[in-house]
Amino acid sequence: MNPSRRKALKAGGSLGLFSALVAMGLVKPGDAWAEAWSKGVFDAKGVPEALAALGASAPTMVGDIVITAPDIAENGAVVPVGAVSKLPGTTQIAYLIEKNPNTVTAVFDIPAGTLPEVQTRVKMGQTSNVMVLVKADGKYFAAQKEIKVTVGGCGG
Amino acid sequence: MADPMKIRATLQGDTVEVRVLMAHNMETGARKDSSGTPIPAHFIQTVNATHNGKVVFAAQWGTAIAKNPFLQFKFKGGAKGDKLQLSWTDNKNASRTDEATIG
Amino acid sequence: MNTRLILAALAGTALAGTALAQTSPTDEFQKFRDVMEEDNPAELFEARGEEYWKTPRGPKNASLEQCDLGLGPGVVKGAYVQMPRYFADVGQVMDAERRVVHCMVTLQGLKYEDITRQPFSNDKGTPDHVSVVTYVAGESRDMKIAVPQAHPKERDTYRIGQEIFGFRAGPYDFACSTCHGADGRRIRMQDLPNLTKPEGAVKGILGWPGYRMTGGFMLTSQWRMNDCFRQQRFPEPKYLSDTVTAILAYQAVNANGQLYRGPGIKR
Amino acid sequence: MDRKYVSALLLGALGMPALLLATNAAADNDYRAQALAMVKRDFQAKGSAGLDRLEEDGVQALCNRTGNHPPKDVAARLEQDQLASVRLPADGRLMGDWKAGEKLAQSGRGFTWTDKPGLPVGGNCYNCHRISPAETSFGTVGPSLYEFGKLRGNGPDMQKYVYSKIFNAKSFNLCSEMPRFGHIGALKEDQIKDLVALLLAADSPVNSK
Repeated sequence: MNPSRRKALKAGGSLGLFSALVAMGLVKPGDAWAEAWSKGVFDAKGVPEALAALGASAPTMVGDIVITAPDIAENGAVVPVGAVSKLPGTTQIAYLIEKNPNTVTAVFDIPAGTLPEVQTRVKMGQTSNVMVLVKADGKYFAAQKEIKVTVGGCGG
Repeated sequence: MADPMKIRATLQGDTVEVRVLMAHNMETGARKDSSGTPIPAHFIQTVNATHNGKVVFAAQWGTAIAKNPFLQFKFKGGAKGDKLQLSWTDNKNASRTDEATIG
Repeated sequence: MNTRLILAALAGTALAGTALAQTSPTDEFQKFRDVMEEDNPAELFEARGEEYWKTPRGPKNASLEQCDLGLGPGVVKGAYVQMPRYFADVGQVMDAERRVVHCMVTLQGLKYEDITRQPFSNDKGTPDHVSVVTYVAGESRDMKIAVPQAHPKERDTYRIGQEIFGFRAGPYDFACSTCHGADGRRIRMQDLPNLTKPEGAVKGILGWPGYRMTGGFMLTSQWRMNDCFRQQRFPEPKYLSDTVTAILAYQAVNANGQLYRGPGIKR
Repeated sequence: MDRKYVSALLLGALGMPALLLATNAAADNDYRAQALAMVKRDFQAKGSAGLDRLEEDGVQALCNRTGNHPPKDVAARLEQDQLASVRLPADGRLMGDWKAGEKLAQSGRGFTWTDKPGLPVGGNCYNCHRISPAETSFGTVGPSLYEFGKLRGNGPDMQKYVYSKIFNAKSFNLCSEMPRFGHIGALKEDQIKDLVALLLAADSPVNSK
């Protein structure tokens, strides 16, 4: 992620909540990474631009990342996508949906003690490759899977 | 005010499995209402989970997380009866924090 | 950075995840629907409905906690799987949604016209009474369907519902039974449960109220009947009418003895 | 079934369902009468879907009263009536353009209260049938039509059969679940020709993989 942007965001609008969380003892002042939203990453269009925004221009494709998702999604509005990284030292998992208007869907931070696996549900406008990008030991790795989005219902 | 989250945190061996449902519209900003007026983007941007004052999970989301989001993750170091706090903040700077007990 | 190279690398990578070459698409849908049922956003609406149930509201500033869903005032647990049923106070058979609206009118003093002006959920949201129905349904989760047939009006309602189920009319000659009267039927990729048998009828029941993935809101059995008649090319059944109650009774009695696992999650 | 009932059914099937109601005696018929009265009370017109749609025509009335299994002799006579009403194209050509047919087969539009009246009505075919192999989202209410022409031929008789079946499916099976697309004016002559081509043309994807 882009450190300068993070810094800028931290100083910006979301500072209020951050202070509140600190006051509630939910977040320690040092946990800045938990706070910022990386606009540049989520604005990126297309996989190459998204990877660049994430600072992961040339990830190594590996089989040590398991994507759990349907081959055919019943409904593009709710597509369950899970990811498990078997790579030691995993600190971050990101979802990229190639054909969506904005490629990056989610970036998950995995602190020490948290398992490198996550599940969520995403929206897909059309059949697309879904890439799971993993940062492990400071290096980037990826796997991907095509998910088909069907036409359903009667059309009546 | 947004509805409470539904949080299930269960200890399985030495691992706490956390499953969360959040009530949020997750508007992409690309849709229009029935009169053709664009519906502004409204979506959760950050999610944080803390246990004993330590962040155990953090996420940044774009607009393509499904409406009424679901999230599942696992962490070690929790015990039965411990509290777990979940927070989200959206792009309109609204936020919500809920607490669950690990069972 | 050489994007072309990366893309070539991506294209050449073996796909992660399990291969499902031989399963049919509907099996695949069911597998992931099962996964989603475990964490169904309908629960968010159950929680909201419970709050509505317990909060004093309306001109009479009353909660719904004195509402009699058939098992006595305030008893919610298990009530949903025993409806539609005969209610002596109104001399009618009512389904759950009809009864909830009845309670909102009689106990809270809310106007029937106001509640029913927007009977169903849409992009703008899920109406309060729909959340209440979702709550009521959720309080019967994992219980057996046991719709009573003791009262003569309950038996009559079932038989009338059976007749309406098979009633073919309209430009396409469709009846409910055209789609839902036999096993193994599908419209496009949508499975059509056979509502004349227990295993099929319970599928119909546990679908609604259900969380509709398209739109992300709750839809009830009343809505399902309304939209079925639309697709049947019929005119519109009036909301909470005897006709809709009769078909719901037909379906529910056919499902007696089956386990209710709803509220559902639907495409 | 006694003759009197059958003749009453025939009269009804010819367009006088009211006469049928007069013959109701058994408990079943009481419930049917109650159901019909309830339906008339509980429906409202919406969009293009008027209350007139609740009036059964002869075929519907007969099928509704026999559990879709009318006596064979009665059914045969009425099927002939239905077949006689099929209007075959004056130019004698029954095969159109399978590409247009495929598009039409995909569309499920028409006649619901949310469909704008006057818009072209779809064939609704994939809702119930497997047709071209490329379309994997198909229904199973009706039989598979994949390789229909390959398996059944595409000579003049088969063309006439398929055209007539789409025009009025009740011509061959009185209580068929398939709508009478030509009979009710949902599909025009050219559209039915296109669907015939989709099922029968040698170069249609249905027959040439």
